[in-house]
Amino acid sequence: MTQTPILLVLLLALSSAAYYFGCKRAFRVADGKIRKLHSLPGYYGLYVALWAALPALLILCAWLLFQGSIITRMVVSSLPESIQQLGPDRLNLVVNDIRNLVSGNIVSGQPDATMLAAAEYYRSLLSVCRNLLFAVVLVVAGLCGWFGYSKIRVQHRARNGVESIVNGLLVACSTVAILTTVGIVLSVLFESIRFFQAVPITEFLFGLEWSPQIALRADQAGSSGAFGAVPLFAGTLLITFIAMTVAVPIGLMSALYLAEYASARVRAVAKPLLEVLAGIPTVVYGFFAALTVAPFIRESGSFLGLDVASESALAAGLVMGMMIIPFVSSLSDDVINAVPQSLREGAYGMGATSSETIRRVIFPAALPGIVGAILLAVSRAIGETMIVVMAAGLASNLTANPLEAVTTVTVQIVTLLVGDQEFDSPKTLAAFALGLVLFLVTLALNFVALYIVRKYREQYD
Amino acid sequence: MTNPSNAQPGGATSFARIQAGMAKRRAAERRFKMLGRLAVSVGLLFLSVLLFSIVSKGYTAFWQTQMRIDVTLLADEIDPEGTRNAETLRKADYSSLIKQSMRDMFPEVSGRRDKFALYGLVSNGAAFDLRDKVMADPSLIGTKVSLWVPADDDVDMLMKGHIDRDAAEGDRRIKDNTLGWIDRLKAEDRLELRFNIDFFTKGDSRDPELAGIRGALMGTIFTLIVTLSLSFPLGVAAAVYLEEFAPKNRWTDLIEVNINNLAAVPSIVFGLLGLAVFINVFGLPRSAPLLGGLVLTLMTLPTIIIASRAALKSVPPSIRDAALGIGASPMQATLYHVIPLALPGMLTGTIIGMAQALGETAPLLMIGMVAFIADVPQGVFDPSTALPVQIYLWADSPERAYVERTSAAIMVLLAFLALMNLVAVLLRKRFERRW
Amino acid sequence: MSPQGQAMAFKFDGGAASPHATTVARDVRQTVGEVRVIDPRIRCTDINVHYGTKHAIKNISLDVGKGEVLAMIGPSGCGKSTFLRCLNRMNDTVRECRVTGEILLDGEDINGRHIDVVPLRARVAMVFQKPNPFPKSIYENVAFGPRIHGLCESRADLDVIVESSLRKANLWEEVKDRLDDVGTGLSGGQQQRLCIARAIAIEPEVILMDEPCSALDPISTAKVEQLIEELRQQFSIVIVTHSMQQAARVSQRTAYFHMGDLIEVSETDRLFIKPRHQLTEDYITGRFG
Amino acid sequence: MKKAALALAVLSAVATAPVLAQSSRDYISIVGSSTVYPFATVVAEQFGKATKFKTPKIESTGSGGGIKLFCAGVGVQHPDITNASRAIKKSELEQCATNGVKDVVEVKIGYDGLSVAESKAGKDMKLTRRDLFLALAKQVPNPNGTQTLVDNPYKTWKDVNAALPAIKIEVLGPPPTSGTRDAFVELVMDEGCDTFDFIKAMKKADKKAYKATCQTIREDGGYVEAGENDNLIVQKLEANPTALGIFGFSFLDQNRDKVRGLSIEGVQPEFETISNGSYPVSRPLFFYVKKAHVAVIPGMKEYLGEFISKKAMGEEGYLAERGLIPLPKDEYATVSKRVTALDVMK
Repeated sequence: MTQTPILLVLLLALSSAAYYFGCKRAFRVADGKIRKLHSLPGYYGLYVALWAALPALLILCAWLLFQGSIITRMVVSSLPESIQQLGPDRLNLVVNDIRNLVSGNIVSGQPDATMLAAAEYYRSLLSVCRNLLFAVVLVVAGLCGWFGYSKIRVQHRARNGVESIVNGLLVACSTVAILTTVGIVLSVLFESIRFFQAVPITEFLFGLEWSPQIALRADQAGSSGAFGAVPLFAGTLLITFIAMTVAVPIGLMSALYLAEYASARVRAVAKPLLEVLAGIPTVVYGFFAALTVAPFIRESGSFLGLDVASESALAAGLVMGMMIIPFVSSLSDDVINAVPQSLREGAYGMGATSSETIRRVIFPAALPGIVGAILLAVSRAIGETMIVVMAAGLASNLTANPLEAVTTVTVQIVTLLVGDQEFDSPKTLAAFALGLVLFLVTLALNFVALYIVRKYREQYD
Repeated sequence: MTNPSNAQPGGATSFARIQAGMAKRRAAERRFKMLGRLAVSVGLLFLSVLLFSIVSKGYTAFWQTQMRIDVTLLADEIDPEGTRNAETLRKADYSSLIKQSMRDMFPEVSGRRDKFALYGLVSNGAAFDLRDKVMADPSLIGTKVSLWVPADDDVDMLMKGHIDRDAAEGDRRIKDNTLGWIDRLKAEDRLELRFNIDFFTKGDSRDPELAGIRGALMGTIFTLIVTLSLSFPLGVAAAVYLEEFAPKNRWTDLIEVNINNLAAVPSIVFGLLGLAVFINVFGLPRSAPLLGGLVLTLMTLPTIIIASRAALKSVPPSIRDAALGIGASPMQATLYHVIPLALPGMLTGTIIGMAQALGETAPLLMIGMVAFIADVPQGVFDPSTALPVQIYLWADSPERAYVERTSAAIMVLLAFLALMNLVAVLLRKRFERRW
Repeated sequence: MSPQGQAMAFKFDGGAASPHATTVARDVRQTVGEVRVIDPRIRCTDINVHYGTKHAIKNISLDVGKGEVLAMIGPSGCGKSTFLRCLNRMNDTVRECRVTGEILLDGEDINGRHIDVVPLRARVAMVFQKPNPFPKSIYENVAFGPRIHGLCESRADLDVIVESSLRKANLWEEVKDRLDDVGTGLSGGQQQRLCIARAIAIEPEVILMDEPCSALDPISTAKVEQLIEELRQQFSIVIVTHSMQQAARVSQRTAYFHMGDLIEVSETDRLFIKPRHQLTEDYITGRFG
Repeated sequence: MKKAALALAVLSAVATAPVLAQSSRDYISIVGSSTVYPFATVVAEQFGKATKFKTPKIESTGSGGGIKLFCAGVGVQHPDITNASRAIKKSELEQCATNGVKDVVEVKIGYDGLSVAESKAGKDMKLTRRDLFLALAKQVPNPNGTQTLVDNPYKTWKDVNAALPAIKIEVLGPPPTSGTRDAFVELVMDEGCDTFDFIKAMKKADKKAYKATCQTIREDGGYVEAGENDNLIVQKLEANPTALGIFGFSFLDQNRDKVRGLSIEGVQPEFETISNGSYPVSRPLFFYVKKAHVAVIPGMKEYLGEFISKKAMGEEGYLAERGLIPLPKDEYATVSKRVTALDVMK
């Protein structure tokens, strides 16, 4: 692939030249009177440059995309019949070796004569290809550049041409978001489908036992290998619930206090300070939860005579709640501030106290927005990973006791994938199925939350 | 209070009732306000407990116990042939020289276990410090040099008071005889706490006293460079299109909904994406900042797009009208007038996105950045970790001195975050316009 | 408040220059007319209001009598709304706002230290320029006041209060079948009457109305004006209005404000027919404002 | 037709996949067991400092995961070495070979004692492997003496063995993804299992059933999967004096002030007892090298040299300092010879 950078540099040079000549020609056709031109000369230059570069680039990309498989096919068809008859696995290996031979990479064994011949053939094809590519790309660039150049007239709308291309680029950029979503869905979907072929989807969604102890190797006895994700969902919900019982009252009350009571100075200090909590990386919270909060809770538990697991859901949930406070408070603050002042005055005007105004007027009026904010926070809590990886357990307990250890969806994804990267046992596939569930659940939550928030905003706009 | 006899009929009774209820209502009001205060204080308390626990655990890591040892650089040991060849000098067994010097200091120590413990007072890195010194100046060979080398992490922990001297011997990492040696060294001024410069200049190490964050920091920086150079242009272009040019139709609606949703998708899902797409399909090298940067780009893109759109939205339409009114094309109006005005807002959004990327760990776990990498990465293809991942790794290490290092690394990470946010705030302050 | 209005304040019609035109200085803006009444409900003496550095109300003294409707007119930004908001201390909700002077409600200083704004506002209720029903049902809107103030012991009590308030506000017939509908779903005029009903449900002594009809169409305005006339039997009403016709129609006394000063207070008929102050005359004859 | 389409798909996948892969690498890439990780990283660091080569990159992926990555193929995009806390299996080697990884050098680096530990506040129980099997297996021989299997009925250690105290059975151990678990199953459960003759007989008759019996661990709370983070296990033991924990000897060694190793069949887990083989629960640790890479990746030979050198693997070597139990002298000599000659596994 070494020729590609050279080619790119050449193309760049070519299009720079095209720009220069385009500008010059624009001047010439206008007899030096720029006002006569439809667009500024620079646009004509750009126009020609884009004509020179874009088609050639497209061809280059397409070429590079297909070159490998075409050459490989040609090489494979040149191989002796005996090798061609091999199964796809073995054939792949041979092809891989040939390619490694060509690129000077490590080869699995001592290459034999056929291999060397094939590699030689491959190499020759590659060099033919390379030369051809050079020629084709440069010729296309030249021709297209010339075409653009020849179109320059006084009345030619160069700017419009350039702008439509730029517009196209912008559209391409904005579709990255869609591609990302598609990528996410595809990357978890295929593996999930394979997982659901091994484990029925109903068992996964409704099974009460999670114990992914399918044998690592064929000769090892696994345990029951239950893939019922309910304990994970329950654990996730338990921790989320604890987090929300910490975050919602504190976040909401802080938002109300700061919006309705606090003096400007207190607000100016307290609000950003609270928001610092959201900016702290989650790995820090995880460390804090595992080393400070969990031992503290365990000790105070044993002081009270309670049996507290050292990876209790309480510790993880508490710390996660801390992290979520600013999400709730900032978002609630936004919606509270969006409540029109006239409603406040209406209540004050009839002698409501501040708390009555807040509780009976502002809070109900802001409720939809607050619910949206809380849903967003819930989705954040469900997807949070590092805190639970570091502070929550692995034991899949189906319990509502916050003092026991539970495990969550994200913890299992990490343990299944980082613990062992076999990509074909249901065990690791389960991670992708969990990822899919996680994605869908948070997607649904976000969707509902954003819808509510948007509807709410419209109400007072 | 006022005699309400003047009030209209009906008013009197209602006023009396209101008065009667006031005490209760005032109490409720006070309670509510207290609750609000309480909530804010609890939030701030959480923050301060968190910061305090980190700082109190970690501040000591910025100092490191150094030990002064006198080493006789025996020519026979280092360079028996006297060639002063660099390769010979490199390969010589300096640790035995250091062991010899320890034996010289404590000639009475005997027995395999005790000697083991004695040698253990000096860090494993000492031999390499000595080597570097000798290689830099071969004329030292044959002389006796005195140099400061890092002490072992246990000694360091003791010096910093993390090991309780009064605990029973069995419950202590440092045994009584070792304690005696350390006290003697201290009395001879051979032990000293010095600023731990290595922590900032070295890569990861399995010895806590030698471990530094430079490698992780560079990995983070490379990752962020990749992220920034991709996500800023992409994000701004997408925002400009959506805000300025996009027609209102299903397609753009879809994009919008998509972006808003992606902003709230759990980060670990992006890790799964990176694993399945970038590693398994595109064959990118594992553990490379390039890969991490790509994953984080996708993760931060929605944040940047949303912030950039808000910045564009805040530019009043009159600016566009003014440009369009004198014959600029929409593209020109956007490019020359709207974007420059929105740029500070976009930059602020980008910095916030970068700060988010800086602290992100979970997706990096999925793509092989959880690894031991001692060399400081030199580029985006070199294997590397990132600062948060380093924190995660250290938090899992058995040696107790890593607790301190982990906290210190967290402090560095937080300092970086604070710096970035400060820049964002300053940018906003400096360029904020009210229309 | 349109900034133009403010700028126009000193712009006199070129031709019909009045003798005072060039000397509308501070000293000639002393209040003329009858600021005091016998047995007032509210008596204000030397009220000054500052918004930060802005001196919004300057040394105003004015009485509100029992059972009367007092209208306050004047160009935008003249301080009439600010003055109105002093009467039940709504200015407390505005940061940086400082009120000095004495306001006696039934002989008691409402700015006094031991005075709680809550019962004060229950006695001096306020209706705002823009109808601002709470986003709740019609019933709940009216019931809000009695509920928070503890004016009812049972749901039946409340039903009675709600019905009578809505009746007094001339709204009952229109909404009696849909009391559970959201208040914000009513028409503008109905919303404003709902807000008035909400205010009278707590049986205040004084109702302050800040341009209550400015957002309403003529028919709704007429209904509200009729309502004000009826309410006068029971409550003192202070109304800020931009419409001189409205002031003439509903009020017994009218006060004219100008640039934070109270220029003239007279019987309504007299003020409009025979103003005593040049500025008043200029205003009511439409020279500015 | 269908086959052709498949072949085409495979080929195009192969063709596009390494488009972005790098074609050279100047550092050693190591993956594998988290048990070997602390030892391998020490050697790597020493190697990186002592030579002019780059320090190898070591990912902690677990033995199985490491072998999987290791066996994915030959070429710089694949790791050179995988660490394993158990010997590679024949089936895995075959898998390797089908992917072109034909010549693999096995290096045994030493032993790791698997300690069963408890808090210092605990009751210093004397255990046998039979006790552990009975306490932890999912199915155990019927306590009434008949030769049938029943779901594990034991709740306390006293139920298992009358000589033990009446403490609730609660053992914190590694999850099944871990090599430590594999080793524990093989070294303790299988051995404990074999003390019952009728089960031992099953080994010949029905190997599968035998394994299912001996290697399946109870899932009713007696055994708690505590994750790979052994630090946390130590912390938990400290908090809960009645619980036992299973982890590697090096962790026990690091935390002697908090926890105590239990003797198994009368032998305490100690440096010496593991080294001389009298402590029954110890396992060898390995790493595997791709021979094809040795000549190509810079520093491979030197890294191997460093690892097997006396100052690393020797009795007073720095690995021993970290808690790795060195190989006996004669075994060390064979390993050292085999590595120097790069003898591949058959």
